[in-house]
Amino acid sequence: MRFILRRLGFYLIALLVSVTLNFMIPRLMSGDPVQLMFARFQGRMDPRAIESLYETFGFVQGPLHEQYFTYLSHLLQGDLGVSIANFPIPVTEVIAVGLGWTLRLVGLATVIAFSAGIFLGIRAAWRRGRFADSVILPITGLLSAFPYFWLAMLVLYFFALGLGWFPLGHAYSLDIHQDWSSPEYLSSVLHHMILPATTIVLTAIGGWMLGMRNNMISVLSEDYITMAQAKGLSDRRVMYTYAARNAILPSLTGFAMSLGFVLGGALLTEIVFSYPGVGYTLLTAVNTRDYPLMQGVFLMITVAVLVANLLADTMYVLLDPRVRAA
Amino acid sequence: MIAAKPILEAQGLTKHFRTGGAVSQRVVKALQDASFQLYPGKVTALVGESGSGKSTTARLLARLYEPTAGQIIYAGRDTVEDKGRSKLLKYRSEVQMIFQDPFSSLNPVHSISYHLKRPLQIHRKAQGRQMTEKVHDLLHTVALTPPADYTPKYPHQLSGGQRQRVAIARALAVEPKVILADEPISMLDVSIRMGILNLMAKLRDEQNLAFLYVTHDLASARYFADETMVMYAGHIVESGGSEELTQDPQHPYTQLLLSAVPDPARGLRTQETEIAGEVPSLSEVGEGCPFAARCPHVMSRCREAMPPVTRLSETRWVRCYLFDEA
Amino acid sequence: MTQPMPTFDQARTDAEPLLSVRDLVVEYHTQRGLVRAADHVSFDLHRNEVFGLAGESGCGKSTVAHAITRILKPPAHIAGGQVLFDEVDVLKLNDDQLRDIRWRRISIVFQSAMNALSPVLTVGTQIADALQAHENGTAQMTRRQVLDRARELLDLVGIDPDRVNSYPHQLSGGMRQRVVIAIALALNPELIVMDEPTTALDVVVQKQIMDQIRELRNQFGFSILFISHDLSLMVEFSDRVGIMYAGELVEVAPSQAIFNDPQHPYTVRLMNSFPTLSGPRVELFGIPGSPPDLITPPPGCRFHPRCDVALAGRCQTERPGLQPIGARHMAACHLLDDKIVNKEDAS
Amino acid sequence: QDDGIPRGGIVTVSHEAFSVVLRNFSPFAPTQNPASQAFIYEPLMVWNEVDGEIIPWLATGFVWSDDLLTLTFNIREGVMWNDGETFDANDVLYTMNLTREFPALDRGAVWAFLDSVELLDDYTIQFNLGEVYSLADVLIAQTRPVPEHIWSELDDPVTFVDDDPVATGPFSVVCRLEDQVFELCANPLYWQEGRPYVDAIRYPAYPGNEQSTLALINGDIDWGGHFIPDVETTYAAADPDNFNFYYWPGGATVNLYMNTTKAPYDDVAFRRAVSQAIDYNAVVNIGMYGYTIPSDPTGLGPRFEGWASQEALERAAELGLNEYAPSAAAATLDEAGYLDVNGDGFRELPNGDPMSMNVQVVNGWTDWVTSVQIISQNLQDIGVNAQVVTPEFGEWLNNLQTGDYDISIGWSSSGYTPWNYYRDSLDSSLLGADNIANATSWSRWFSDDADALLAAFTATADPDEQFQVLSDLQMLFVENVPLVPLFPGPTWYQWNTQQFTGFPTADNYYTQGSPWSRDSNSRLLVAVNIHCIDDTACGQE
Amino acid sequence: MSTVEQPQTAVQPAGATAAPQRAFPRLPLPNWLRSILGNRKAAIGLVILSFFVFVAVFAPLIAPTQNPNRMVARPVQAPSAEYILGTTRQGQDVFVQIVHGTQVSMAVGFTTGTVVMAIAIIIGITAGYIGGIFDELLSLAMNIVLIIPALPLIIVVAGFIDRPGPLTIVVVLSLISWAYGARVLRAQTLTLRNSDFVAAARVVGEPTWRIVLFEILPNMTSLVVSSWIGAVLYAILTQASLEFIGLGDPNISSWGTILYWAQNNAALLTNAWWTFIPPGVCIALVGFSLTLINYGIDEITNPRLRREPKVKAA
Ligand SMILES: Nc1ncnc2c1ncn2[C@@H]1O[C@H](COP(=O)(O)OP(=O)(O)OP(=O)(O)O)[C@@H](O)[C@H]1O
Ligand SMILES: Nc1ncnc2c1ncn2[C@@H]1O[C@H](COP(=O)(O)OP(=O)(O)OP(=O)(O)O)[C@@H](O)[C@H]1O
Ligand SMILES: [Mg+2]
Ligand SMILES: [Mg+2]
Repeated sequence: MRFILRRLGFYLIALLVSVTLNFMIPRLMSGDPVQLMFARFQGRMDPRAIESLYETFGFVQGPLHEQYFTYLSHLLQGDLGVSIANFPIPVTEVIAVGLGWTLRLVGLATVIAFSAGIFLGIRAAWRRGRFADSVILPITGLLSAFPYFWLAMLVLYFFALGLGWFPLGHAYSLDIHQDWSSPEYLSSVLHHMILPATTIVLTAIGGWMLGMRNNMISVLSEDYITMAQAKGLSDRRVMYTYAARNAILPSLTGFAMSLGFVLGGALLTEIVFSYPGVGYTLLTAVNTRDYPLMQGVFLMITVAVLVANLLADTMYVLLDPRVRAA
Repeated sequence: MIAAKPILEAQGLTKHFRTGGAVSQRVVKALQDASFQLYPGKVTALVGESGSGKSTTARLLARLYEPTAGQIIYAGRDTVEDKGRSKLLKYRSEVQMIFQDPFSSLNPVHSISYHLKRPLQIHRKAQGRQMTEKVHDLLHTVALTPPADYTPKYPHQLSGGQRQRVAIARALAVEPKVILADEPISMLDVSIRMGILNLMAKLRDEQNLAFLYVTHDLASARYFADETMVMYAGHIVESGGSEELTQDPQHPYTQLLLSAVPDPARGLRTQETEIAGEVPSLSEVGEGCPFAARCPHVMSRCREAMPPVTRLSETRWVRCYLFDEA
Repeated sequence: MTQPMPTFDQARTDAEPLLSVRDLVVEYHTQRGLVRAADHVSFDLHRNEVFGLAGESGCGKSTVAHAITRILKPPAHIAGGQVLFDEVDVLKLNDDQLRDIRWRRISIVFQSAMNALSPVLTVGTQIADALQAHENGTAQMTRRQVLDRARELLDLVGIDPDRVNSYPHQLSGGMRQRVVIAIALALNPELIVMDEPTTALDVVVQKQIMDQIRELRNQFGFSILFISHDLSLMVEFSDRVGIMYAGELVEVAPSQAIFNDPQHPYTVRLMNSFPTLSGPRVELFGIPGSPPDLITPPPGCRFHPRCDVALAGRCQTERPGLQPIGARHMAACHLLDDKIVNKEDAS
Repeated sequence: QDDGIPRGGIVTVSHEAFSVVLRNFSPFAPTQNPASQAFIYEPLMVWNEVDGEIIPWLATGFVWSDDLLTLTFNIREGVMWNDGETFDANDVLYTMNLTREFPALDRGAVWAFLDSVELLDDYTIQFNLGEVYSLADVLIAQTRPVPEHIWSELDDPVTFVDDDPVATGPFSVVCRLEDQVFELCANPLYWQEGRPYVDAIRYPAYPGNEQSTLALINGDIDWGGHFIPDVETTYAAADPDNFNFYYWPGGATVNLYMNTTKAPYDDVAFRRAVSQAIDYNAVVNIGMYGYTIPSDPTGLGPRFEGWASQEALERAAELGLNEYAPSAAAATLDEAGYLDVNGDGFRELPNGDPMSMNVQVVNGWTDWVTSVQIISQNLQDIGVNAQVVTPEFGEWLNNLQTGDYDISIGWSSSGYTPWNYYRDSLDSSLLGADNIANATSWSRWFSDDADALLAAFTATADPDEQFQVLSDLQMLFVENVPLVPLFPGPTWYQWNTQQFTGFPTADNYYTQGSPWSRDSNSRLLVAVNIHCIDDTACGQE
Repeated sequence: MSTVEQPQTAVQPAGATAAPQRAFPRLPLPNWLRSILGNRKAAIGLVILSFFVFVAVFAPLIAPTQNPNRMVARPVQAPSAEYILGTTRQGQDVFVQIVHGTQVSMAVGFTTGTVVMAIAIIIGITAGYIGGIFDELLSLAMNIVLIIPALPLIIVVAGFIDRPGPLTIVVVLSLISWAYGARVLRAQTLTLRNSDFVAAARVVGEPTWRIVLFEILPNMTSLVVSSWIGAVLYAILTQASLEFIGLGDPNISSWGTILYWAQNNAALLTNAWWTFIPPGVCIALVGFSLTLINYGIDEITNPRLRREPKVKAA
């Protein structure tokens, strides 16, 4: 458990750092959100109105450290402020809608990509030179070299617009009412998830597969594998319990680290597939200099990644007895 | 034997390693209160089980570690306070070291001639044209002939024994007075070990070098060393002339160690000493004699304090209450 | 450890050997070329015998051991010969037949116990796996029975049975090696191949373990193929010893004969290569040069480049075969031809 | 109803990019859903940009006092809030006072000229102006009243998140609000008999043009209002019978602003040369995909044809303004002394200093970026070293406002009369104390004449007088070229007649058709007019 | 901060010489190219990459122009003899844009990769070699940068820099992507620092800087090269993504901006595939070539990964 405690400590520091970063960035950026909004109305707002908007938006003046502590204390109360571009909706509410979808899509796709990559990697290493190794491996390698959005768009145009097999966008059919208990709705959600998730999986699988294959190959030359085989264990048992259990450990750390990457990358998916989510919200927030929203999204993504990392760490501890003692 | 003055001397040398993170520190007492002398033209062996602190001792003398306490007296002068590159460089031109693993003590990216030229350059032992000559001389000394065959080679192109000879040549390059050899033959094949030991013996005799010979192989200590010290869990427990010590061990640990060595010459399957327990963890050793837990003659005071040095003869001493007259 | 071990002489010498290796050839296909790591290796191992295989690093000891247990992996490839175990050629068995004799009749203890145990599984699981993989051998054991047996096995090798739930990293090197031995014993095999079982260990621990093995052998009466480069240990522990050089078996003899009366020049020099604790302090020389590269081994006798008594011409070109030169003593050297003749003459 | 018009159906609308739906329909939200501006909370009167008419809505009309200092609105009787409460002038009064109390809510900036508001009776309300301001009527007419009985109960109307609006509009019932879609259902209590014809308007989330374009092509959208590249081939061609578009060039003019506080932009000859150098057809056809037309030199555009001054136009033609004439432009520059003296292929300033300029355009506004690329290419063709730079929106705006730029493309203001266009660009009072150029006064070209003319316009309600003032302004504009009008902003508008009809068409453009115009509420006219093509098409659910 | 360090596949000791013996991977420069070319994957990768490097270097000769984005022709022409890859909606010559885009994209990719590696080397090796509290802090920084989601941070920072363009992208990507390499190099440095040859160098009297530069660094060549290639690949892909979502400079001709414009002009809807397909294929090819080279390096340094030679039947 010391390992987990240490990691918790680390996450706390990481959180503090990103919170601080989060605090600093808008203060370094140029562009005044109220002015921008005013500009969007193309000059039809009264300066008095602008004045009072500054107040309503809660722009705190004063020395930086004071602002910082106000910011921290608000954060601790779960108050991320009010979105400027969506005034007066609280940032938490703006994010809440998108975050669920992002987590669902990215979570599912990542887990699929990871599991499939691991599985294929195991097969490829186990049977060197066979199908998984000599055909699937290079193909996934090629796929992961493609720019994600490009592949996604081709897929969208071909399968959704061209063939009409899949919807062009959205997370569920708009003719169905959102209701998580309705099977019709759920199947619609799944149907809408297929294309975006597939493209994420396609581009991500290669990395996992290669990593797992290489780890697995290293592990397979260990004595304990030979010993397990000499013991007369079945191939399955050797492959999964002895080899894969050990080979997966490095991938697991990678998995945790990649989550931040994938969560951020969801932005492109969301844009291409009109899928709801925080990525696009972030991009809009940056473009409109909606600082509170921007900070909120960034913080949320960071927290999600930290939590995912913690989960991966826990997994790690479960799978690797050596860190348990450490 | 006593006539000569020691060239290098350790006085109360102690090394504690701090391990673990900021949260929970552990102190590994790798070496405690070691005092011994190295004489020109003499080989002093340091034997003990793995982890007993042998390498630590050698590395302390090579100034790779800073001692926690104690003195390192070179030619009558304490050098522990010599810090900074120039002072250390002076010391290093007198004291050199050979490492256990000839595969890792030579840098795989550098040629043999690079390995030999560097010490010559650093210690200004040769310049320009002389350099090549000097390199060839060194290779001659360690019987790598013809030298020109070896200079352009890279370590991986040499066998283990050849590599170890290069390592010796490198140590000789600075024309040292003392050579610390940390298990120089344990990684080598049986058939070539004697070649290396004989080479070192020749150097001792011809160049009047003082050797510290670290080994876990008592038989080779008997063969090569004039004097032998036995180490257990960070303490030197017995010291004396090699022949005397191996034929007539006094300390219970030395007796145990000797009885464990397989020796066909002694007759087959004769020794039947029950051995219990294991070497204590160095971070847990307490105040008393570390061997107390395994010692067949253990007394209550053994657990309270480390026994003092009891001199048995001019050249022989032991740290054990069995010999303490008091 | 009360009874002295029955020596080979007391063993059933006339009986069929338990294991008979005939002209075993093993090759590694490497990028640099073909490595013939075992070249026509032949020897017999009898029931209740400890047969030692000694030689320098890389001479092919492990290769032979792995070939016998058929756990060689690519790029290794058995290019010829037979391994008759109880008169069955192990090399010809299919996977099922192989699984049947593996561990149940032949088990193996690896060079380094650290690597022979999976770090993420408990000791108990790894013992249990061996038991459960052979249902016909160990009958239908319940999980309970399996664990009980695991505890029993640990007890046998002198480890607290409660350690079944420990992970390898929680054990010391010596304990791990004992666990590996316990696993090797799990199914009461007839032959245990021990590939340098104590090389990574300190002498004191080595002694403990060797004593333990000896005791267990007393108890269960299995045969051992014992591999080591530590000649002292080899001579002390084995009944008979085979000396390998560069993929070839150059001398086979009872261990005392190897120690006291080595015949092959390589063995002779090898025996003169390590200092001993007792006896006179004589000057030792080792063997000049280093073992050959097995991709381009020297023609003729492979030892000839390092041999100071090599005959000009013959040793360079003609490969000597293993020939009997005395009672149960065989060696492969042209120099010994005279000896053989002499002996024949004498007799 | 037996008017023969089929009822029912859900009209799917795409408007601005958004990726998730947020629950706020407050008419005061600084960035509202365009929907709430019209379909939920209705204005007193609807200004139809196309013909300039002001159509009675919640108010039946207004009258000015002779001194132009009071304005009286008559409020419609029989209107009900969708919760069944009656709407009357009290609500209007309450709303006016609310915006006075909370300036942040005064989006129309009416309290800039208003003095007070008083109730004459339950259906008559009088606005007292502090000074004469003849444009007050239109501004006040666009006020969207909120129900006093709801809003007076609120703690803080400024931060009120209005997710279940009580309003009078035809689609003021928020009957579906999910992550990716919201629907506004017909108000059963709507004051217009039998209207609206359709059951609901649906707003799905489309994060960008690309996605709404795909949906439009797929026939998912009935009423769209966004840019589509090559609309004929990408959209209309997919179903020529039903996929329609019409881009009315009646939006505010897009201009090229020059920083007249710096050389050479302070030189009217240079500015005139720029006006002559631009290939307007290329800008309009390549940059704007042919979706608009080149602007006339006064910047007024087709919408204000009636205000055009022939005199000014003639003068402009004389000066060669807004005509693509590279050689004339070169000649103008030669004459003014901008010559390539050092022979590097680019002209120098008359004093011999090197001359190079950045032409700014907001990054990501690709139609403008292309236009600016063409313009810079045009300028290079006449030996002016012009480079395109694309700062982010925030920086771009900041640069314009602080005068940290050379040349930039930019929008302008539109309004009920062309006055707004000139006022927002030329009124010296727009230059703030902090040297910030407010509105669109980014050229920073000011003159007493202009100020006087702008003031004279709002000081009278007499059309002839106003016309004269505006003619003078146009003349002043073409003489000085404070900025170069490029093209009237097109209003993106697509409609799909597979299921619905009643939309404005190119032939019958009864009002501005885009579903999201910020300038007016004229889409309300469309919303109450759309209906199913027949009883079966909308598949009554 | 000791997180779980994992062995890097790229640094596994090579058993190239004699399997049971321990040997370090050896990649001295003279043999560098030879071993790469000896590996089929790496060789194919190198050939593809060289092609693009060639195009990038000789872009001005292959497609002479003052400004690749100049509108030179009738818009939206399909590929023809005159315009090999057709023209854009703006009447730009796609071929010219792609050729010059190669220059920009490759320059950004390689500059970023190099800067990233430089930072990673400095930070990784310092942390690994100096150790102590210094290491704790640097490792903490690495792990934090690793964990903070990159693309959002890039978007936020790119927004903050305001003036987008290749240089911005280089700077932003460099600031954010060094951590992975630094971590890998740190782990490797830690191993090497404790190796005997470093101790031997110290005993011989080598100064610290020489130990770092001449003893440790050369032993990490393959690791540095493969991390560098990884960083280049990442930079090229991320650059394209950023430009595609509009965070680039649309006046620059690079693969990402060509795609950005193609997207804005609804290239796929108007069937103007020639503006959309070629840049994507270029990116994918360069990406694939880099991936192949990395596979190759992996195989060279870790012979276990190699396909074993076919064994003839006995
Ligand atoms: N740098 C270090 N940091 C922490 N502990 C160390 C360090 N070096 C050595 N130790 C510990 O000090 C003890 C003595 O180690 P040392 O290497 O001196 O033993 P040794 O006798 O040379 O053993 P071996 O025969 O295995 O080489 C061991 O427990 C080891 O773990
Ligand atoms: N996987 C492999 N690929 C190529 N060659 C190999 C491989 N494994 C072993 N060899 C070669 O086969 C020869 C014999 O190896 P083997 O492991 O049998 O030696 P050994 O006598 O057991 O040595 P050690 O005492 O070091 O264990 C060696 O020369 C080695 O180079
Ligand atoms: Mg040591
Ligand atoms: Mg072996």
